[in-house]
Amino acid sequence: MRRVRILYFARVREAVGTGEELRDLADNIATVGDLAGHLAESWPVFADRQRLRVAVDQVMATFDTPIGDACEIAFFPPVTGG
Amino acid sequence: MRRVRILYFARVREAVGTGEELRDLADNIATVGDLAGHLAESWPVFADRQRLRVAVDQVMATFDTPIGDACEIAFFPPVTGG
Amino acid sequence: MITVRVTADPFDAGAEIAALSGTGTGAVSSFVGVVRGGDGLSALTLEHYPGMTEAALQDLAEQAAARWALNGVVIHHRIGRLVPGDPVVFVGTASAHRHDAMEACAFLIDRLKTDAPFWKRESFTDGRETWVEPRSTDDMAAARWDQASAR
Amino acid sequence: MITVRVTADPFDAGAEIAALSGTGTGAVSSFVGVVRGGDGLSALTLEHYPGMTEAALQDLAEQAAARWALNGVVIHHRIGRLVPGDPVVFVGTASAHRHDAMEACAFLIDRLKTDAPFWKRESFTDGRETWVEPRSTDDMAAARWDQASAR
Repeated sequence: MRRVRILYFARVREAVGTGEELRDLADNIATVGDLAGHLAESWPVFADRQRLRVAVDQVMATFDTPIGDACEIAFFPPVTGG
Repeated sequence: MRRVRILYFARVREAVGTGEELRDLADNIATVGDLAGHLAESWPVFADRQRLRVAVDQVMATFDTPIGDACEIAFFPPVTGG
Repeated sequence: MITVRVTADPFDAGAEIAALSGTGTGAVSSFVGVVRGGDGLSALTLEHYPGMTEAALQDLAEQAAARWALNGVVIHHRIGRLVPGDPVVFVGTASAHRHDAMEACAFLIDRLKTDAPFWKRESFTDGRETWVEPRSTDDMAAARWDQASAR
Repeated sequence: MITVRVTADPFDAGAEIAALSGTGTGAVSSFVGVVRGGDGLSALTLEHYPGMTEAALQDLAEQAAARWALNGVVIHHRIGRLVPGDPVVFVGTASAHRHDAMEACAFLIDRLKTDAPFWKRESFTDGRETWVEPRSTDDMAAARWDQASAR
């Protein structure tokens, strides 16, 4: 079990109902994709990976990125700044 | 004979020693090139056409441009603004 | 000189350009994005990812500085609630060569739109609120800088 | 909205950008040329062709407005004596689309360097005075806008 901070932004934040939480990850959650799959059991927004982006410790990542010792994982829609 | 105003700018102005003059053009001066040829008899700066630009009535022209009824002809080096 | 700022406050484009002009440079290129009105839009609210945003913009500025001969880069992105006509983002670049300044500026705004964690929510006069959807043209604009031939 | 000015006075880039931002536009692109120092340069003196200069700049602005979807164009070129660090020229464009604004701005500064009757004389600290020679790279930069493929 590892404890990580999970952040949600924009449409994803609204779907989850909170902007951040601390979670203990089960040992079978090795990648960002594993975590998204776990969260998709509660919220369908995590199942639509075409419209979901991820960052690990504040760096853009993919669903294949291992979580390893990361302490902050963020899920959000494609960005629309500028 | 037609009377035209001739303007000189930058290096050409310095070579001629004046910025503008009125001149009566002989009837055998039909184009800007004819006028440049005539002026080259007095000042070599008009012989180096690679480094000479012309405008007729404030519009960029070529040495083939007919003078016609133009009232203002300008000679100057390639431009260097911006 | 790289300056990156993410604030709710407006920026002073004239002061930014003056600062970039003072870097002993010959050319300053800048871009300002403005909230466009119409279709009943009353406000735009910009959410971002504090910490990551600044790091992503700094990274983009460093990529630009590595790719073009630049004397300075300024990126100032606003967050919070803005109304039509408000400036959203300032990107400025300084270089001895105007094409370096202009290309780097275009690179920065194109990449910022796909690589920096900002999200826009639109509020309309009829009470509707919607998240702005990303545009595929923005992805294409950002991707053109991946190709070596784009230079 | 096309504004063309040729004056000895400095311009206010911030005010120009604010005016362009007020045209209901989404994107404002601008370019400022600055007198570069070094090599003992003490001053730059800009001579121009009164009357033709304004007409040539107006013509360039109209060409840009015909080619790109623009809400506004501002060109302000200074004349007279300037020193290193002084801004020489401001080119600003406003459009709903950022690439239109940026391309039109690049077009205007490239073409201005070959099509508008300005001449620069350099004064050096050792008393030398020379006319700036045109650069072939400027001709090439201006010519790239002739090709339909440049768009």
